[in-house]
Parts: sequence; C-alpha cells; structure tokens
Amino acid sequence: MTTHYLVLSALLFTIGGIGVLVRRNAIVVFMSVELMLNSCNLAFVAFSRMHGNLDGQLMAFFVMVVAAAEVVVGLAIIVTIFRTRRSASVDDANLLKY
Amino acid sequence: MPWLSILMGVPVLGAVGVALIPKGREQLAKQLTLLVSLIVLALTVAMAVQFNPSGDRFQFAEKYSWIPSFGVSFGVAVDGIALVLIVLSAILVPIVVLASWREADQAGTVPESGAAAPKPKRSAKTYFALLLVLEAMMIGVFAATDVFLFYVFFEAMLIPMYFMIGSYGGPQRSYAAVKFLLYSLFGGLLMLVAVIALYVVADKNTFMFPELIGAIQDPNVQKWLFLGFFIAFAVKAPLWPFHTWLPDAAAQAPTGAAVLLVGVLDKVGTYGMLRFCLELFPDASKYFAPLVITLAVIGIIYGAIVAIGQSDIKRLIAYTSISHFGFITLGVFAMTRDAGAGATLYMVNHGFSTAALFLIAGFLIYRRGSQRIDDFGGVQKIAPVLAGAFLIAGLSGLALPGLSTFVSEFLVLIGTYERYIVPAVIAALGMVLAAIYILWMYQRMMNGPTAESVRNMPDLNGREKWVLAPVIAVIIVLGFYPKPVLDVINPAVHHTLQSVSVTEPQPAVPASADKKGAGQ
Amino acid sequence: MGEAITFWVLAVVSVTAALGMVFSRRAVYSALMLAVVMLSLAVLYAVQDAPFLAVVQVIVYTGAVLMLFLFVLMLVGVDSSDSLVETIKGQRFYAAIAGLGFAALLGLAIGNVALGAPKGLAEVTKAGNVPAVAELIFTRYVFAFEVASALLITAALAAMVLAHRERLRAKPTQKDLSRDRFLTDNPAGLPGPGTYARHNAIDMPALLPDGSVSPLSVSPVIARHESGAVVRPTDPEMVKSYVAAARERDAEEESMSLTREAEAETPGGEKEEK
Amino acid sequence: MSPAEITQYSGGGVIGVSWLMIALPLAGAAILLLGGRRTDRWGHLLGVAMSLASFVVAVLTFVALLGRDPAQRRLDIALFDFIPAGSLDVKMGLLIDPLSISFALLITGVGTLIHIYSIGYMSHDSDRRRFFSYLNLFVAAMLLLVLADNYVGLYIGWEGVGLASYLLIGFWQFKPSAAVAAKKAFIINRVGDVGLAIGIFTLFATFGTVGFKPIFENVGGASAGVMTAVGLLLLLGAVGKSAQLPLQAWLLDAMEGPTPVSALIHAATMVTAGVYLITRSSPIFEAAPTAQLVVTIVGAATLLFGAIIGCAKDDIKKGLAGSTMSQIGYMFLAAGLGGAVGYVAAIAHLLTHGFFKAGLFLGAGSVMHAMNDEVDMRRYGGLRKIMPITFGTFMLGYLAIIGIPPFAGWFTKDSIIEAAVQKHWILGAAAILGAALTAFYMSRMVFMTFFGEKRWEPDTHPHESPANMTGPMILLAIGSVFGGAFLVLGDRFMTFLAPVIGAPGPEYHGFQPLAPPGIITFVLVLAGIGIAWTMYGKRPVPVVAPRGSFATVAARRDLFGDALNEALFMRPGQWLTRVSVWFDNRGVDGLVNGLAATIGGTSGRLRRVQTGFARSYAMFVFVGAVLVTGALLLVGTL
Repeated sequence: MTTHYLVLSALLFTIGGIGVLVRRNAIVVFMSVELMLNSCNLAFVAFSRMHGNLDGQLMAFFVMVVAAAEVVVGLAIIVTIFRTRRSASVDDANLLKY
Repeated sequence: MPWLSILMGVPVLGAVGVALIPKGREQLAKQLTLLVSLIVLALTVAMAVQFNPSGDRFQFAEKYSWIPSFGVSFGVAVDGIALVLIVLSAILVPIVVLASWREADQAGTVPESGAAAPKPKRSAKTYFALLLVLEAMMIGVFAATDVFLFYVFFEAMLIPMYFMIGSYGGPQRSYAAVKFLLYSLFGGLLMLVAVIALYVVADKNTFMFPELIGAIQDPNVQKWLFLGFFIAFAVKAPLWPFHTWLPDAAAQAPTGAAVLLVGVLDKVGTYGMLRFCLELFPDASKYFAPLVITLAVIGIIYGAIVAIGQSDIKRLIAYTSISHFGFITLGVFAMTRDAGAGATLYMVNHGFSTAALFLIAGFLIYRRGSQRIDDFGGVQKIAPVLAGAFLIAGLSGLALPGLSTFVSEFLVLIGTYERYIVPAVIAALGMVLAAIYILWMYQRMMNGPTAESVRNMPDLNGREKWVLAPVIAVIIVLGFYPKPVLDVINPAVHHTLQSVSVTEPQPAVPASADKKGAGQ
Repeated sequence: MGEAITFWVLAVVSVTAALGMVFSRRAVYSALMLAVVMLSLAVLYAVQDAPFLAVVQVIVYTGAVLMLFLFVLMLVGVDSSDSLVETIKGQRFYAAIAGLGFAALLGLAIGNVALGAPKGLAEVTKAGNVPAVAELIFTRYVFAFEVASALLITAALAAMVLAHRERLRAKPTQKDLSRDRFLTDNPAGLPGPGTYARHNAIDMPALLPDGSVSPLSVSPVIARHESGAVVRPTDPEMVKSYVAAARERDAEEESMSLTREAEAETPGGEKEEK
Repeated sequence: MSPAEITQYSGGGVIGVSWLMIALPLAGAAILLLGGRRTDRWGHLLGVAMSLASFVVAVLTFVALLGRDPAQRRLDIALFDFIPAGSLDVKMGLLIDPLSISFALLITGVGTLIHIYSIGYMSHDSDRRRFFSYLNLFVAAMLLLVLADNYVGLYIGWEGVGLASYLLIGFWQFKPSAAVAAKKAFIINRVGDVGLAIGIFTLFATFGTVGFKPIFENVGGASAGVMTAVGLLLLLGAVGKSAQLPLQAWLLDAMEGPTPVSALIHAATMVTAGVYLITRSSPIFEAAPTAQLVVTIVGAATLLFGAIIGCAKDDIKKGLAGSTMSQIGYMFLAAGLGGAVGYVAAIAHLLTHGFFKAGLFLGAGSVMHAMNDEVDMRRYGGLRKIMPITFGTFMLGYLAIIGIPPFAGWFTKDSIIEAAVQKHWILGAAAILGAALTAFYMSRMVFMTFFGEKRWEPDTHPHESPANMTGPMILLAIGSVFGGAFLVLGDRFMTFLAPVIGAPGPEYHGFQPLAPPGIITFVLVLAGIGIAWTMYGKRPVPVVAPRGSFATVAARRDLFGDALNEALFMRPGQWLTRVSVWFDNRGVDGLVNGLAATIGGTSGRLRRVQTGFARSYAMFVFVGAVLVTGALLLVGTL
C-alpha cells in the first residue's frame, strides 16, 4: 500500500512543479509550492507508517511549520511587490538579469 | 637569529608604516620607503656575509608549523642560488625607490611633452607601500623551502604587481595588468594542482622541499607533476610561446615596477625550474629536456628577432629579456655544472643589466614623454652621460666581455655545448642578433643629428646618477671578477645536479697536466 | 479494504483537484482547488494512523494558510486572472517534458523498490497518537521545535516589516497639510464626489453644471480600473460618459508628455543652430 | 726544433708586473671616462702618458725576455681566478713569449705614436678627451687579446677591441654615416666572434680547458675532424676581425672614423688580430690541413679582392683600406701556408705593414687635415711642394708597400710570395698579381695626391702639419725603411720566434731575393707603376670621376660586397623581422587574445540565460532535479 501513497505523492509533486513552471500569478505559484510540500508530507506519513516510528510524522509537522512561515513571508513580499508594481505576475519582476 | 623572517618582516612593517603616513606627505613616505629598503639591504648583506658556501646546503633555516593538518609549515632557508637572488632583490629595491622618486608623482597619467606636469591621479604613497610589500614577497618566494609556502608567495607576488601596473602604468595599463594577472594565474593554478598532487602522491604529510626530493618515483606521475610546475614557471619566466604578456606588462608598467617585474619576479620562473622541476622530478626533467631546450632556443632567436622590429623602447627591452630568459632556461635544462652555474649567474646579471636598461629607458621616457624610439635621436650630443650609461647597459644586454652578462652567457653556452651541440650553436647566433637589436636601438635613439624634440633634454641629475652608479658598478665588477658570486652558486648547483643524478659530459681528450689550469 | 477504497477515491479527487489548481485561470478557483487537495490529504493522513497531523493539516493549512492566500487574493484583486499566452519561449514545452520525465523517473524508482508491508504504528502509539507525538516533540525534537517557534516569530515579524509601508518623511502635521492645500490651485478642495450625482459611490464622477462629466472628480486609479474590460456600473449612459472621460484624459496625458519631450529637445536644437 | 714549453713564471721583475701593460691604459681610459669634463684640459696628455708607459713596460719586458735562454722564453704569469664554475675554471693569466711581445711592442709603439699624432689631429675637436679614453681602451683590450694565456682572455680582448673600434668609428656619431658604419663593423665582427666562441666551446668540450698550454700539448690526441672544425671556426673569427672574405664589408665603411683610428685600429693592429689568432693557434692548424688550405684560399682571394677595390677608390682612406685588406690577405696566405716559414713571413709582414700602413694613413690624415677634411683624391694634386714632410714620409711608406728593395715591404712580401709559389702555383700567381695591383693603386694614389696640377676646392689653403703630427710620421717612415731588413736579414725574426712556432725544416735556405718569383714580381711592380703613371701621372686627372667600365664600377662598389650582404642578409632579415613581429602580435598574442575574446563572447552569450524570469530559473532547477534523479537511478542500477 505504501507504494500507492508514494506514487500519489510523486504525482502531486510533479503537478506542483509544473504549476510553478507554467503559472505567472505569484499567488498561484505559491499554491503550487504548497502542493509540492504537501505531497512530501504525504510521503513522510506513508514512510512513517511503513517503518513503524513517528519520526516521519514529526518531520511532516515541521514541514508544515516551515511552510507556514514561508507562506507568510512570501505573501508579504507579493503584497509589497504588488503595491509598487500593481501586478502579481512573477514575470514582471525581471530586473535581476544579465 | 631568524634572519629570513626579519628580512620579510621589516619591509612588511615598513609598508604598513608608509601606508599610515597621512595624505599629502608624499616626501616623508618616499624617505621612509628608502630608509626601510636600505635597512633591508644592510640586513641582507649582513646575512650574506655569514653564509658559508662550503657549509650545509640550506642555511639560516627556520621552520614554524602553519597548517598542521596538512603538514604545511612556514619553512624558509637559503642555499647559494636563493641567496644571490635575494641579494639581487635587496639591491634593486632601494634603486627602484630612488628611481621612482619623481615618476611616481605622475603615475597613472599619460605623459605629454611640453605640457605642465599633470595632476597625479594615484597616491604615490601607496605605490611605495606596494613596493615594500613586493620586496617582502620576493624575499619570501626565494627563501621558501616549503613547497606550499612557495606557492603562496608565488601567487601573492602578483597582487602588488597587479596594482602597480594597473594603477600606475601607461595608457593601456588595465589591459596589461589583467593580461599579466590572468597568465600568471593560469600557470599558478596548474601549479597548485601539481603541489596538491605532490603532497598526496608523496604521502609524507609534509610540504618541506628537502624531504620531498626523491619522493616521487613513478615516471608517469613525475611527468604530469613536472608539467604542472613547469608550465607555471614557463609562463612566469617567460618561455616562448607563453611570453606575450611580458611586452605588454613591461611596456605599460611604471619604470620601477618594470625593473622588478623583469629583473626579479620573472626570475622566480627560472629559479623554480632549477629548484623544483629538476630536483623533485629528475626523470621527467630529463625526459622533457629536449623539448624545453627546443623552446628555449626558439625563444632566444625569436625574442631577439622580434626585439629588432620593435618601435617601443620598453617593449624592445622586454623582448630582449625573452631572449635572455631563453638562455637561462637553456642553462638550467642543459644539466651540466657549467650551464647550471651560468644560468644562476645569468639570473643575477640579467637582473642588473635589464634594470639598468629599464631605468635609463625610464629616465628617457620621463624626459621626452614618449616611449617611441623614433621620437628620440642624437641624444648623445645633448646628454653624453645618459647616453654613455645607456650604452654600457645596452652592451651588457648584448653580453659584451668585460661586463657581467658575458660570463654567464658564456658559461651557459659552453655548458650547453658540452651536452647539446646544435642548440648551443643556434643559441650562439643569438649573440649576433643581440648586437643588432641593441646597437640599432642605440643608433636610432642616441646617434645621428640631434632631433628637435630632445634639444632641451637635460643630462642625468645627481639622483639619477646615484641610481645608476651601483647598477653599472656591479655590472662591470662582476664582469671582471665574478668569483665571489660563483663561489656561492657552485656548491648549490652541484647539489642540485646531484639530486638529478646526471653524469657530467667528459672531454674527449682531457688535458692531462692540469685539467683546470689555464696554461699552468 | 476500507483504506483502499478511501485511497482510490481520494487519490482521484486530489489529482484532479491539483490539475485543476494548476490549470484554472482564476486564482480564486486555484485556491479552492488547493483546499480540496489539502482536505483529501488530511483524510489520507488520518487513514494512515496520523490523526494529529490530519487535524493540523485542516487547521493550519486549510484553515490558516489558505485563508491567508484568499486574503492576499482579495488585496490583489479577486478576479485577477492570468493571460493564457506564454511569454517565455519553450517554457511550457520544456515544463511538460521535464514534468513527464520527472514523474516517469520517480515512478520507475518507486516501482523498482520492493517495499515490505507497513509495520504499523501500533507499537509506538500505545498511549495514543497525540501523546506519542507530543512526547517526541518535547524530547528528541525539542530543539528543532524551539527553532521552529523562533522561525515562526521571525516570519511574523518579517511579514509585518515587509507589508508595512515605509514612511519616507515625517508625518505631516495639520499645519503642513493646510499649507500644502493652500499652495494648490484649489484651496477649497476638489468638488466632492457626486455633487450632481445620482449615486453616492466613490467611483461616480461629478457632473459639471452643463451636465458633462468632470474628469477631475474621479481618482485616476479608479477611472483606469473602470475603463477596463470589466465594467460593472449598470447605467449605460454613465458608462459611456466614463469611457469618454477616461479616453480624453489619456489623450491629454499623452499630448502633455509629448509636449514635455518636445520642450526637452528644443533647447539643444537651438544651441546647435546657433 | 719544436716549440719550447710554456713554463710558469713566478718570479718578480718587470715580467712579473707585465700586467701593467694592460692595466695602465685601462686605468687611463677609466679615469678619462669617469672624470668627464674635468679632465678635458690634460686628458690627452694622460692618454699619451699611459700609452707610453705601457710601451716602456713592453720594452723592458722584451729586454728581460731577451736576457733569458731561448727555450725559457715562453712564460705564463698567473693573475687571478676568473671564472670558477663546475668543470670550466678559467684562470686569467698572461702569456709572455716572443710572439706576444712582438705584438705588444707593435701595439704600444705604434699606438703611442698615433696617440701623439692625435693630439694635433684632434686638437679642434671638443671631445678630444673622450677620443683618447677610447684609444687607451683600445690599447688595453688589444694587449689583453695578444697577452692572454687562454682563449677566454683572448676572446675578451677580441670583443674589447671590437667595442673600441665601434666607439672610435662612431666617434663622430652625429654623422649618421659614422653611426651606421660603427654598427655595421660591430655586427659583422660579432658574426666572426660567434665563430670564435663556438670554436672555443669545441676546444673546451674536447680538452676540458681553454688554456693555451694544455690545449696545445694535447692537440695530438684529438681527432682530425674536430681540429678541422675548430680551425674553420677560429678562421671565421679571424676573417671577421681582419676583414677578410666573406666578412670584409665593414672595413671600408670603418673609414668614417677619425684617421688616427684608421691608422691604429684598421691598419696596424686590430685588423691583424686574425693573423695573430691563426699563428697563436698554429698547433691546431698544423693538425688540420684542410683548415689551413681554407686559410690560404681566403687569404689569396682577399688579397686580390682588396687590391681590385683599392684600384678604383677615389677616397684616399678607402683606397688605403682596400690596400689593408689586401695586405692582410697576404698575411693570411702566409699563415695558412703554415710551418715556421709561413708564420714568420706572416708576422714579419704584419709588423712591417704596421709601420708603413700606419705611416700611410697618418700621411693621408695629414693631407686631409690640410685640405679641410677632403678625402676625394680627385680634389688633391700637386701637394708635394706644400707638404714636403708628409710627401716624404708618404713616399717612403709607398715604396715599402709596393715592395721596392730594400724597403721593408720588399723583404716581408717577397718571403710570402716565395713561400706561396712553393706551395702551389695558383697561390703564387695570386700573390704576384696582387703585388702588381698594389703597385698600381698605390702609385695612382701618390700621383693623384702629390703630383699633377692643383684640383683643390676654392677655399682650401693646405699647409704642412705641426710637429706633433709629422714626428710620428717620420718615426713610422724610418720603420718602413729599415724594419724589413732588420727582421728578415739573417733570419733574425725567425730565430726569435722559434720558441713559439718552431724552427723551419732543412729545406729552408734563408731569404733568397734573387729567385725567379722575386724577379717576376719586381718586373710586374714596375709595370704597375708605369701603367699608373700613364693613366694618372702624365694625363690630367678629371675632378669628376668618369663613368668607367663595368670592372671599375664594380670595384668602386666594393665588388658588390654590400649589395650581396643586402640581398642575402639585410633584406631577408628585415622581412623576417617584420613577419616575426606580425606573427607575435597576430599569431601568438592573437591566439591568446582570441581565446580571451572567445571566452568573453561565450560568457556574454551564456549570460543571456539569466533572463530575469523566476520561472525560467525554476525550470533550470527542475530540469537539474530531473537530471540528478536520473543520474542517481543510473548509478543505483549500475
């Protein structure tokens, strides 16, 4: 059964990755990142059960904490950028080049 | 008494002192630099007097642990070869300081004849501080007996020189400085790889040179490591075809920096070949000797021919140096005692001879505001002392007997001839080419009707005479009596060649009565 | 058997929702789709003997994080949507290739590994899941836990700092404000919105005595917003006048900038002529 | 009798301090050069004094040498350890023997006379002090050349005289022609010097030493091939210094120098160094017959070459220079013949030539001095009445050089001709023909200068030179008259030199003036004078040179020697230089700069990858992750 969870996790991770790559709305990009993090959590939980210890769950817990922190900061940045540029598209913030 | 540490420490402290002098008091900075360099010279002489040529190979040895986990230590000591080169550096630095007295004030500006002295763009104080730092590095690189320490000095030397060229040089200084730095770094990094590999393969947990002799036995490993070291030294020396950085660097560098660059810094290359390539990798050295000798001979002839065609006086001198470095490399890799002694002596003599040429060229350029040979003409009539000094310096460049370079060139050629006849004969043709490039340059600049542009050129002033007098005196004295230097060099060269374990070529018909005697 | 059914149902749901999240044009839809995925995952956690995590997932993610997303979406514009034109050349193509490749590789890897039957967590959660997790958190992972808390506090501070609008000059006093006002052309202030208005909304322009729209009476931000594709005011007459006013203003601005440029150029030209 | 052995001399006396011969003029040069303008007033006197002192030491040494047993006359005086290196250990020392002392006497004697002469000749030159310092330098270097007891010392002197010659030819360096001539002389000499240097290398590689004594004692052990090579290399050095074919081109241009220089360096002493080298290295040449043959061929060819050039020159100094080449050709011919007879003939001719040629040059200088430095003989004429002393001494030198008995040249030249005829008739014919040509061009010179009508430039007022100029001329003229008889009669010189080069074999019967070759020569010489008289004595000489036949033009242009050098070396050399400079800038440096440009360009293009779009960076991260995963899997399966 673990394999099923892992495959599901991989699928979600890939979908999240593609979302990061193709979407331009910064908020949606963030959502995709969250999706990738969640898929990892699923794998952690599955492994936790497989190995019979709680470390995996703990790890998932910490991932959630960090993800929460990341979202907070990230969204704050998006708001700041939006305030100056009137846009939430990641492609608009492209000055850091060459 | 830790002589060598003191020798390195004094200029570093002096440099700090000079750097701390408040802005606007350039005169004080110059005086302090001169004082420090003279102290270093005095200390060096005091040390050299105590050197015992027939004693241990490495003397004044010091060793302090530096990075124990890699067996890196701050190990310094001198043998005869290193000693003479350190003395060379110590003598040249005060001369360069004195020679840069005025030039440094205008560093970084394009001199224009007729125009009022342009406003200085760079601080002269920093220049002199860099000079002292460079002196410490030069002493360190020759004194290092720890291969890693040698590498550190080898690379660190670039830094002050980079700034001296890049900040105080001619119109194309940044191109020249970057070229110089990149070339040297390229070689240096190859050497770093080889140094690390040497440490790993030798597996002795030390970088101390004496303990590493004979540590590498596998001939293939030797060949690779040899190449790593050799290319670094060949770039530094510079050997054909790694030479093109030198004309640019020397032509753009301020006079003082050019003197030290060609006079001392480049000697690190040939010194490294003699010290490290030969002794650490004897088999590889023998294997590569024909190739290196070919390159050296090409360099001799090629450098001379290209020198003939130069129209910029400093570039011309740089190309003559490429030719002369060919001679030194030839002497090192001929692997006979005569050639080895000759090559070492050549390093010293070439230091003085090129220094004299660059210094006088610098005086001329300072007066005329141009490096182009065609911008001069008939200077001898106007400034006979200047012209005479230039002629002596030039003649030492073409190895005229009676001047010091002759002894070394003769030794190199005769020593090479013992083993390799054809390269020696081709190299001897370089003597003719040397006459052409020196005398033609002299003719174009000094002879003929006096050019309008030099009609008001002043002759050498007191300071300039004092700059040139010691150099020319050394050139002449060593030309007639090189014995003191040779006596110091000979045992060290003998040691080196013993490590390489080459057999000396024997004469076909050894003169029976007194092999060494000349008519006794 | 029950787990299998749950899994298959939720797997289909979550993958569909994830795809929907990625490919829906509207950000709000994406957020809602993400909520579906997260809730599905929460259930899957619960199925796998992780009730604590399931609850945390619901509370923290679906409850807090997603709400945050929605709030930000509100700030940015709920109805904002991406254009479908991809501007970076080949981005989608390579994304597809890389995504497929990645999925294939992971599948290959997972498929190739023979995983034993799950041991189950009964052993380690004799006292129940939550106490067991709590014990671990406060014993072995206490340091990480504390660091995480520090991280959260830092993140909260960071969010405040970032979202905070920096004041570049001293706060104007009442005196400053009044001085500024009297230095303008309209010391009495612009006409209030809706002087002759039929609505009292902020985006309704004032009408001049002749019945035409006063362009000065509407904030440019709102005007531009209104002149866009999505215009909601229902009075067609008003809509027309808004659009006309906005166009007029744009044209005016353009001509103004042109004149400025021309002015900037002429002095140099004169000099050259002289 | 074979040569005497060289013995170490450790006693005192004048021989012990014979190094003063070199040291005194060297000190003079140093004082005058370093002293600068402060020494202007008395500099010339110091120069003369140093040269004279050196001459005195030489004479005293000579006397001391005569006081010893002939077998004990080869003395080696150790001075100091010069170059102690690995296997090469050059110990500087002096070799005092009859050969070297003969040269020392010539150098210091003629040198002193020319020093004295120069006081007057250079009196109007503001740089007279510098001139004397160079002259002193030359005397010192030349003495080192002949006195050194090893090849390295000889080489130092060898290049030292080259330097002095360079400085003195280019003394009036503000004239571009002088500067070019000086440079040309030095460079061509350098070519020869390289030959000499390689010869020394070979000697060292063969014998393990550079000393004369150990080398000469072991010549027998070396292979003939090596000795031939050494001989040819030494010959290359000798032809460079002595302006023999094919390195002759510099001597005619060297006449740009002041006339005393031409007399001392380019007639009497330096250019004869090649003859000294060959004679000194006689053991080597005796062991290499092929090399000897080449020496004779070079000598014979040059003696004709120089004589032909001499016939066509209107410049009095260049005419004399051609003559010098020719006369040294005689010496080479004789030295190449080898054996005691050949060497003695060569050295004897060298000594007498030193007298009469120096005298002729000083005479020419005296004439030029009187004629406002005019050198064109077509502008002279009728000077015998105005300059009687110059005319007289010039005539004595003239009679000596063309070989009229009993003047000096007759004795010595006749010895050479005799020896050449005995060796091979071609050599003999060349020598005799050369004598006839000598008679022609010297007579031409005398007729054009001293006889005929005046063809002076309008504002010239010739006058006889002052006593300090005529004095040396008179002394040299005395040498030109009696020198030959003194040396040759009774085989005096041969006996003196015997410790160095051995005694002649039994087939030698002494000087035979009335043998057929001598008579033929004499007749031809008279014919040469006659032809010259009909062409230049009887008929008026045109002021502007007629176009002349092809032969005349060729001779005027040094038989195309310069053109040949130009076509063979200068043009290709210039081309090579240009190509090399181009290659260095475009090829080697271009490669480096090209590499730099390539790297710069590549990174400039690669930089474009940084588009600024976060999504594109994310793509790189993702693709990287895919690759890493793939790599991990691959590694796992392997």
